[in-house]
Amino acid sequence: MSQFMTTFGIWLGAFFTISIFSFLYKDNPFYKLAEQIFVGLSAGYWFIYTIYSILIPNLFGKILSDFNSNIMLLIPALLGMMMLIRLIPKLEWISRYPIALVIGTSAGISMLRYTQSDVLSQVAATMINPLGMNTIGEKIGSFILIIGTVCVIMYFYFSRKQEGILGATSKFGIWFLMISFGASFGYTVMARISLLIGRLQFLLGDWLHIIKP
Amino acid sequence: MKRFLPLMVTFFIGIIVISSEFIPHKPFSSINAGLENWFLIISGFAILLGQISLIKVNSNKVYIKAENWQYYLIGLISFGVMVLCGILWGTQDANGILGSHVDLSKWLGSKPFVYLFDNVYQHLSSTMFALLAFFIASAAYRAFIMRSFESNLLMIAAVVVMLGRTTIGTSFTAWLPQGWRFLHLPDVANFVMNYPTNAAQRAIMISAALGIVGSSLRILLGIERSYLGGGD
Amino acid sequence: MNVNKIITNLISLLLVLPFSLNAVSAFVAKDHPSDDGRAIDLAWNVPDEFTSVTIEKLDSTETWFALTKTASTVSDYVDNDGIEPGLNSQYRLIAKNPANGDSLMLSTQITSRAQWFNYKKSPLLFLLLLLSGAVIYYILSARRGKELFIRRINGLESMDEAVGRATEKGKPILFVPGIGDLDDIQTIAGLTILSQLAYKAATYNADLIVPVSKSMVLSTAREIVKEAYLKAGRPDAFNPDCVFYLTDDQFGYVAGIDGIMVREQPAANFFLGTFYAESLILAETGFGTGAMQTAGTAQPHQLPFFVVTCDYTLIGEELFAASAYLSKEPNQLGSLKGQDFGKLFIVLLIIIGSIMEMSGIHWLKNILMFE
Amino acid sequence: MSTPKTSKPIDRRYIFLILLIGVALPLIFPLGFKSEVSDISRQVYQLIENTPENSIMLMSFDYDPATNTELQPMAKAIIEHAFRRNHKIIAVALWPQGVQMADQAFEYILEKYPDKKYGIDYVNMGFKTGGMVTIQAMGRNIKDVLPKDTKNTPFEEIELLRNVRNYKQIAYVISLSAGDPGLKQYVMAAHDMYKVKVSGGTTAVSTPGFIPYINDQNQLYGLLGGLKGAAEYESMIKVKGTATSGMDAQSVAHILIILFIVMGNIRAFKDKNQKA
Repeated sequence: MSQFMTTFGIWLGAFFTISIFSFLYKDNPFYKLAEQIFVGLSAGYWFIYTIYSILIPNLFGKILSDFNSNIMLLIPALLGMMMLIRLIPKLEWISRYPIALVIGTSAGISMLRYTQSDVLSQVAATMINPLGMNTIGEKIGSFILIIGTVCVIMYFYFSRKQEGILGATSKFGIWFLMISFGASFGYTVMARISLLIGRLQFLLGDWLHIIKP
Repeated sequence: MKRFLPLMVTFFIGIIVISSEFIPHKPFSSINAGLENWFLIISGFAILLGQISLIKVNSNKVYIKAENWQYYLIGLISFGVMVLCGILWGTQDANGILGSHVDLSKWLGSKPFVYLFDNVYQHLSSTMFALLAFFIASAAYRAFIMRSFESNLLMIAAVVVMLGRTTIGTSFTAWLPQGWRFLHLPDVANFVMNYPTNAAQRAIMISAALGIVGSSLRILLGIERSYLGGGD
Repeated sequence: MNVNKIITNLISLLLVLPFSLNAVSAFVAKDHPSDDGRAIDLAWNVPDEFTSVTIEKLDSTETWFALTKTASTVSDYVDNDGIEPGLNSQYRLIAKNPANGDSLMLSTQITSRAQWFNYKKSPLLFLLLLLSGAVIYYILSARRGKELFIRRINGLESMDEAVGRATEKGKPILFVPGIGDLDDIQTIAGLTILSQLAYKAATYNADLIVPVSKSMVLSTAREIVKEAYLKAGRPDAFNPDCVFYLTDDQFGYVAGIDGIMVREQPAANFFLGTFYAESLILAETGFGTGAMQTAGTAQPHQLPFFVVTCDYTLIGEELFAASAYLSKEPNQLGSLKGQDFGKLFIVLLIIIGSIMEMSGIHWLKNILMFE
Repeated sequence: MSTPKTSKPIDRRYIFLILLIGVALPLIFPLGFKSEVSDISRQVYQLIENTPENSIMLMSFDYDPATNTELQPMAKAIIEHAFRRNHKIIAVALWPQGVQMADQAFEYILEKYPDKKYGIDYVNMGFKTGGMVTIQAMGRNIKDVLPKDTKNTPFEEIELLRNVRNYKQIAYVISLSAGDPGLKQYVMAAHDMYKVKVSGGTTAVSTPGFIPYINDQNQLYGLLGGLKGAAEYESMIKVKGTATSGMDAQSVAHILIILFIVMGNIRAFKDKNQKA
């Protein structure tokens, strides 16, 4: 019987694959079906995932196995319940406390993380000596890197009109942005085509056996 | 009061988080990791709110027989089936309340939850992802038009990098002698990626980080407070 | 700048001092600086004649076990295994010379301590204080009535146009806050723009659709929209189900939104928040329905897709500047001015740093890369 | 920043259809474009080619079905090459679903090499959490980290592992990696700490990040980057696998997209002339 279920599974996969692809032609009952099954199934999946992989190991498991040393975990548990109190319209305001806590934490942590890794590290990485590079290409490139970084930062300068020196640098900055957008786009094409190849290999191979999987 | 106290909570938590970064001594050293774990737990509870919203909105559509209501009913059923399978027979690594039910798993080839995941969910997910291949083609057709100096830069950079990463692109310039190596397409593509592209991305990151610092500060100081909603 | 130099110089001096022990033949244990008391630095310097050096530690059962074995006679080692603050650790060094049978044993002991300040992070603290100081300073000066200018941000001019179109056509406006949760400032920035958008939509009587993928975002977004309708004086027009949850799953969420786009045919789409691979799927589907599209994210890798498919794109910091731009409130404008000060400082730092690197002076870069 | 739209675009669905056919046909009828083998891919080949017969290698499957297309052909090609050279393979996985990816790859290659025996020529030790810590721990004692294989056979009873204690008995490590933990952690823990030769493959997207490790310290012995790397490996071991046909499809798709850009420009040019 298992063999049948394996084959059935492949047919299920093929059916849903084609249903999603059919959206490219136009919206149709097959897509609608696949879409709603996808939304429902994945919502269910994440619900179960949250219980088994987040709440049990991080909260219930710890509290049940060693209550005394995990007593602090009752606080987030309580805050979690306060979130759920939203369901009673009159008591909605109670959920502001967990939200305030979460947002305060996020704001604090973001300030630290972004200043460290996106400001300090990136600034340090841009302090380079182009003259010390090995090839002509690297030398020119490194100069471009420094100038480009500075110009694009100046493009984001908000509190002055973009004219004069600021106008020139931010114009330059836009050129760098354009090159970077084009290049990143071109760079990603290959990876995205691989995804389609993968799907077609499943359809033509595992399902139809036209090609050897 | 209903707004003032939560704002104080935000402010104090933010200050504690920031200062514990610089204090290796107990108890500050473990505060940030602890708070991130708290976030997981709070959002773990909160996920129920989402599920209830989904059930409510969908069942409402089914109830009033809105357009396409049949599909929303199917959505509800899929949700229920997935949750039931997970609760009753468990996931790949965890057992459900009925244990792991070996016979059923043997017949299906895996647990029901995993079977649905492998044969339905995964295919839906990777096909949705694969739509990108088509959209990247149609976007390229429409967007990379020579129109102004800026759009020329956009297009040329895209074409050079695309060509530089394929077999065919490589062969275009393979005849160039060794001394002209810097004009070989793969090398040009690498140059574009390593320097101008890197510069722009770096600058986006740096200035966005400043924006994040500014926004975070506004949040901590209570200037940006729309997230708390209304009331006094 | 001068103050910065002096401070950083001082700090680097402090940090280098404990390690200048090259002069005498010795085996020294020192508490690892700037940590939580869970590491000990060992350093040794023995005569060149020895060819093997073994460092041993006394464990809780009173037996010696080898930590490391090396051939270098001048070296160091960081022991971070099983060290607790306040715990005494004993070490010994055994150096051997098989050629003449000489051997040498040195021993030392130390109690590790947790420190109250992590000096390694002082550049971070300095920068944070500088940026926050600048932001707060300009906020205060804006409050005192100083006029602050803000340049035009194209992407945000679209909002009135979008609401106008939606009202005219009788079609809804779609707002997508992305797949980030509330722990992501981009999501919060997106939601701040939602509050302005919802206010306009309420004023002009346009419908709003806000599908979300995280429950916490659901609660927050709903509060925000409700508040906006209240502010616009139309609380009765607020429909709580216009903000609804689809699924936590990245592509499940996209599948759902794609369906909404082709069926509801919104007049305008807003994608503001954290986006990953789904950016292009959303924007291309939206383009297919002919909606006017505005996007904004700080994810550098997704920006190209938004730029080529949307009518307006908020790039990186523009997303965070949006609330200041839209509200024109002095508090907000002041903080923007503070961020601009940060930019100038960073540009200067990059230029000075690069010039220093070119002239072979490396301490500034080294300090920044301390960790 | 704004990008104005051009007038009356042609129906996108033609583009979708052409792309679909353009990608599907080469998969069914491979064209066999010659792909120039890059230096970094050749280094991987030479590592396996130059390692003596009967050596033992550790192969880590650090990916899941999402990156199947790019990494599975690498796995198959490397296993085939190693079997030809009579190397013995210890398979592990730092990603949970890597275990089944390994099983599928072995199953496929065994059809061609039916005399290779489980437990003697290859063994699947299953999934291990912990990433970097796990890799480090294997440097001290592999048996502690991998006490049993996926069939629950204890370490001691597996013929292949009889003389394996730590990395000293492992000739080289191959990690096929779609992210963290994976190749990067092997470079940092297995190579940098225990000086084992490490090589492997990654997706096209993450390839550039690994190039700096291919240096004169040989932190990484070559690298297979994406489908292209896999196709190059297939051509070096003279096998026409899914990567070769996939690469054909990839190349056709690239030409098509560039043609689309050209067509888009021609149309825009015509539009402009008509208006003028």
